[in-house]
Amino acid sequence: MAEITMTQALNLAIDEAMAEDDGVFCLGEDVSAKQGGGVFKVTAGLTEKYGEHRIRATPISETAIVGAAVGAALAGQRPICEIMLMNFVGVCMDQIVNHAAKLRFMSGGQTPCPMVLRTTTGVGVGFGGQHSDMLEAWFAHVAGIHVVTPSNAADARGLMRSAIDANDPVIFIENILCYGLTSEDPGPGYRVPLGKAAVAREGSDISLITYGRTVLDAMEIAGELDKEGISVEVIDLRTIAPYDEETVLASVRKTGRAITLHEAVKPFGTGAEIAANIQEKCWDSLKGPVRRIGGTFSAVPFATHLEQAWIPQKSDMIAQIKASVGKA
Amino acid sequence: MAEITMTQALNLAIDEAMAEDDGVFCLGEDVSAKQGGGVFKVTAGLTEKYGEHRIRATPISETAIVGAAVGAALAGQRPICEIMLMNFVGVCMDQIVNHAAKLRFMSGGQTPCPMVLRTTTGVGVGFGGQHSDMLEAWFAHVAGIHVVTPSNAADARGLMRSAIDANDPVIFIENILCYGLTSEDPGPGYRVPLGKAAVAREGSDISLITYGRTVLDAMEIAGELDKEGISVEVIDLRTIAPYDEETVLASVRKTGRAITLHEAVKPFGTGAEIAANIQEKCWDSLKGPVRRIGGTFSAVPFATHLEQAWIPQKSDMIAQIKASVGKA
Amino acid sequence: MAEIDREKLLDIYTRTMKVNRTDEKFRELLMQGKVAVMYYCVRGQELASAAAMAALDDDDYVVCTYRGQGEQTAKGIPIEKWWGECLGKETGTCKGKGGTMHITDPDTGIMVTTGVVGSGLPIANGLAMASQNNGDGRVTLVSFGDGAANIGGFHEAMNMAQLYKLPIVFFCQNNRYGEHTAFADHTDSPDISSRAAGYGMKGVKVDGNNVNEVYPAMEEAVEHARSGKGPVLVEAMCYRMMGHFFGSDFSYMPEEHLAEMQAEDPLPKLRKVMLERQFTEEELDKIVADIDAEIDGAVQHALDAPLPSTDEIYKDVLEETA
Amino acid sequence: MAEIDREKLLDIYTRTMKVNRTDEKFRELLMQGKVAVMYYCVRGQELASAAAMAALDDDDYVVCTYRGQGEQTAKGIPIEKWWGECLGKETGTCKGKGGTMHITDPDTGIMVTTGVVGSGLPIANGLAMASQNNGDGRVTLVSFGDGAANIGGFHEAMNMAQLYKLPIVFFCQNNRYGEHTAFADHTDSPDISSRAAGYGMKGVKVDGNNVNEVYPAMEEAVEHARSGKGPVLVEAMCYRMMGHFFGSDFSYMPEEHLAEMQAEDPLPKLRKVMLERQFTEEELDKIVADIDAEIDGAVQHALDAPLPSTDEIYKDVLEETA
Ligand SMILES: Cc1ncc(C[n+]2csc(CCOP(=O)(O)OP(=O)(O)O)c2C)c(N)n1
Ligand SMILES: Cc1ncc(C[n+]2csc(CCOP(=O)(O)OP(=O)(O)O)c2C)c(N)n1
Ligand SMILES: [Mg+2]
Ligand SMILES: [Mg+2]
Repeated sequence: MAEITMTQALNLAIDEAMAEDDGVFCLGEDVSAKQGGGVFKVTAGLTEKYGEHRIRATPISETAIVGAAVGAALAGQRPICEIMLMNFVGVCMDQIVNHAAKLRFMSGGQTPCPMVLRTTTGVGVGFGGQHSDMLEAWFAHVAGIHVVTPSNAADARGLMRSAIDANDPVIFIENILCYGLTSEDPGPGYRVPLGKAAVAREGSDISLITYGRTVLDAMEIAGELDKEGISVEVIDLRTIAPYDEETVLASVRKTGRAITLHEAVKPFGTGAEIAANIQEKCWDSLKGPVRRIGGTFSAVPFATHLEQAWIPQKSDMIAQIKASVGKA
Repeated sequence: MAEITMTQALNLAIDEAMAEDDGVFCLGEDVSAKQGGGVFKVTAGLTEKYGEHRIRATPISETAIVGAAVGAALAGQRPICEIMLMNFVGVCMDQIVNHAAKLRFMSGGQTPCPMVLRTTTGVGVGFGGQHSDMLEAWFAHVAGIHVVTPSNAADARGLMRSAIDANDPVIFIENILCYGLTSEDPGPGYRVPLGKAAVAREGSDISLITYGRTVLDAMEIAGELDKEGISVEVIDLRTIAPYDEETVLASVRKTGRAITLHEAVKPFGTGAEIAANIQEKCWDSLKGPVRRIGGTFSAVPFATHLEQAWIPQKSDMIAQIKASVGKA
Repeated sequence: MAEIDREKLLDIYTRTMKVNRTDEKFRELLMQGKVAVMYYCVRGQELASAAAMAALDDDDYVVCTYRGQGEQTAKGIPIEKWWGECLGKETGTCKGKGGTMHITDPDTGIMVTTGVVGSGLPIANGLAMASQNNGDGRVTLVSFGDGAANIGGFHEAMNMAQLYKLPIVFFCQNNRYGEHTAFADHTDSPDISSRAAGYGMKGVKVDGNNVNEVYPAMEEAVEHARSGKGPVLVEAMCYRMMGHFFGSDFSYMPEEHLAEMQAEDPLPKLRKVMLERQFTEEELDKIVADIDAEIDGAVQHALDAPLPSTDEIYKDVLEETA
Repeated sequence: MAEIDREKLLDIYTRTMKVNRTDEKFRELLMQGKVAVMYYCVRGQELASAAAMAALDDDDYVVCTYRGQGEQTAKGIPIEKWWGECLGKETGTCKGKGGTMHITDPDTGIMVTTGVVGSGLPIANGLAMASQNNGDGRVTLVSFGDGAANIGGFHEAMNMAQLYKLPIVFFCQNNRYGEHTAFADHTDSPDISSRAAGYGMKGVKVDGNNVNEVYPAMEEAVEHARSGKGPVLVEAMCYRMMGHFFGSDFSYMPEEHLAEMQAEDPLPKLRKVMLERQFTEEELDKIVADIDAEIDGAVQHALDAPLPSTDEIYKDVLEETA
């Protein structure tokens, strides 16, 4: 099979869903052919196939973008809206949290809201303090939505199809630094179910629970530590919330040790929930406390070496794993 | 000394600060005398004293309200802005998170942003799904801000003065159900430092860590459990973030057991951070896992008995404490 | 403008009185302490809502606010379910989970009732976008207040709707107050309708207390939207004759305002028009009596209805929990 | 309108060329791979920015965007510090922590440079509110693009500024594109300035490539704001003669647009005016040569400057960490 990039994977999944269901349509800034198919080209080529009504380039109006997706979803369509960079959810949280997430519940089940909100972010691009945050913890704290992020192209294809299928809102987070990653193309119709983690690498000494770009770091250090005789199990959550508790807890019950890892800042991050839950549910299996690794608790700085220092460091991951397994 | 309500406490603290410093001013919907001094009357009587420039009634424009506070703070004033109900931060998170919280850092320290954002919320008022959420976890996850909530009138007075004094943004959360609580008036100039928890009740068997309205529940059940021979230490965080780790950890090291409690929904709530941190830092002192109690993971329902069922139940608090101390 | 035909006029009258009698009943129940919930009175705005709903087709979409009783009942929501919802009962449109501020009834086109000021407009665009996408010929009407016109979502929604020529009517009920703040204290604009020009949109301002102004304007706006010519902003001038919500103080309203408001009460004005158009006192009273009887039955039904099961707090969160 | 006096004209010319030479230099460094950072070119908008800054007093406040080089250098930011910041050095205005999109220099009144579209307007209101509160006589100018005029914050800020009669100038540089989207594809409005009327605000539209139009308009707007008459929205029509940021594709721009844009280049037009007003080629060239020398020195200084200490990631988060 051919290799595809994550960008292609997302494009293929959307294309496929649009071909199968007339109700699927995209809207967001710069997404249509006239603008070159999106700043990251995820919607490239789709206007030509499906027309401007189904690939709607919007004004810079995030509240109107998400609101339109909500309304169209209530009317039975399956909108895929795009918030160009994740920090801009700051202007439209109301539509996502007070509306998209709650309308099923508040209507007593009458108005589900099947929509996908795609957004991009990532530290390490040089975009500075207002364009790099990972805010998944905000969404994870809200009932009524799924929060998803792929770490590879194949999962991107499969998760996107499942996100479009879902009858509830899905926040779909794409890491800018992952767009170029390639996988073997899993092919048409491929789906990765929401709420299912992947054991990206099996191991027996410690469970390293992560998602998105830091899965790459996790796999790399797991390989290195293997040579030193430390066997790291890497869990790629894929769905951050509601997450696959079963897989996570099973892994920790097996290894007896756990570390959470994400690019988002550590305090009050998603790792806190996972760590808190693990210690509560796996208390008797744990050989030591669950540790957490996250980004530095500050805005993302501009200067390249500061930005690089801000990100979770592989050296720190290694040190924490060693300390945890008692080989520090 | 006289008794004051929390509403009066807040009003006194603001009045005092405005009298001492011309740079302190208030802005928000319905806050001035012409509108009756705020829907909860916190700013009542201040327009008469300080004029309409210092008690500015605004349009329904939360982004403009917070933005104006940010700008005025950059120019050296000390604005106190009001977002009528906490859910409405959904329309203005950008100003709070991408600007207020970050401008000190992004300017290399040149532009601190001394402002207070007051907001109200609370479950149990019958306001339903879009007016009752506790969203403190969102703010706690953001570097560069303090998140504060008083559980009694005296603390309200002292925390508000400290919030106005602070040279960084403070999110000041008021629970609607607490406005009528009375304390002995701690008097003029009273301050409760930010970042300092209160040991609301000493105990030796378990630490119950909470803040805001649920401190009342905690005190009540601690009293009941005392009769059954279970000694509960109640910690009132007062500042939710960055919180007083020292006091919390010292308490848990003493009791060996901990439960977190808040009205906000449990998953990915502030209790997760506290629990994760406790198990990591007090591993050797812990006699069992840290438990967490929070609101039901759904929107807040309208019907009174559903709303009441949604809130953390005292019966559950008691059951969890008993299970934790092994007296279930 | 042509005269409103008699049948339509009677329809508007009936809807108006449905709104008014519902409002009166709700206030009565609250006064008597028989129910204790948030309720946003619509006294003074009955005609505007009713005329707007009378201009829509049955399957058109409506998005309204906490102060949406007028749109909801005038659009024809089943009133037993409406009262059930307001009283937090299992028989309510939303099983008691939404409540007075969040009535949803897709069968009658009441798609969203929102409590966040201005947030309905962007959502309404989405409903209209769906109609445009699948060519179903529906129009969406979104109702909101004068205060809501100052929030960002209003602006974004107006601009986007006009850009795409969505089949939508923006219906602003300018009742001169946003909560406790008078119009002149929340904007320096002369009115809301003139803002439409800034988007290249059609904007009209009408007396919402005069059926001969407000109904034809709504009919025309709906026709404009339905025919593909794009959105219209209609501003209906009216008064909020009570406090912001039931029981809330309105001592901040100046004397002159109260006097002006009384003089413009839409109900006596409408009755006058009806009599001029040869409807009899008896006919009109009979309509009200029938409405009252229906409401009384619905209220009793709602009072007698069971509470939703406590399990409902875990249901309808995600599809899996439906 | 009176002719711009010669001294002011020379001032505007000097500021314009400062902006232009900085832009050229930045692109040169990027092309040569000497630096690799995000940079939002201002080619085509130099005059508009320079004229706006020339209309302000030194201690007036400015809020600008990622495409703010024009305002920053024309307002007189120390260029060594400016280059230091853009290159992520310790000597930068923000110690390298803000970067190209987030230049702050309170000493020259550059209070905020924001990367979130439209978010500067509400903040600018706050600066103006502080000036109104303490009567310091300052005016705040906030610069933003045509695309930014569609976001909610624009609307809220405009309405609030007019309501309070804040001393602020809303300066829209309409360069016909918001990122990849052409003006006609993001709004159906004829222009941005006409939106001012909807707020009861004064709005003017000028040719941002014609010094004799843009400068007098800015001067008048600033005077209007300073005198307490309230805000003004000035829309300066101009072109973005490069891609959205350095290196980004602009193949989506139609041929005719590119041609139209070339014909309207503000620099030859300004030079023509200067020569008409009896400035000599030599004088004008000398100014540019001096600017180039100054820039070269500043760039070298920035290239040679030390990196900020890695500890900086922990500093300036809260006062305690300052
Ligand atoms: C975003 C937001 N801000 C504030 C509020 C609180 N609030 C509820 S109703 C209201 C007044 C709205 O006025 P208007 O739009 O004129 O509608 P009316 O109540 O007059 O029908 C306010 C400020 C809210 N619900 N949402
Ligand atoms: C709220 C928000 N949405 C989207 C973006 C991404 N973005 C950055 S610049 C830009 C275009 C802005 O256009 P305009 O306001 O005309 O300014 P110009 O770039 O032309 O100077 C967009 C969409 C952003 N930074 N902020
Ligand atoms: Mg109103
Ligand atoms: Mg532009």
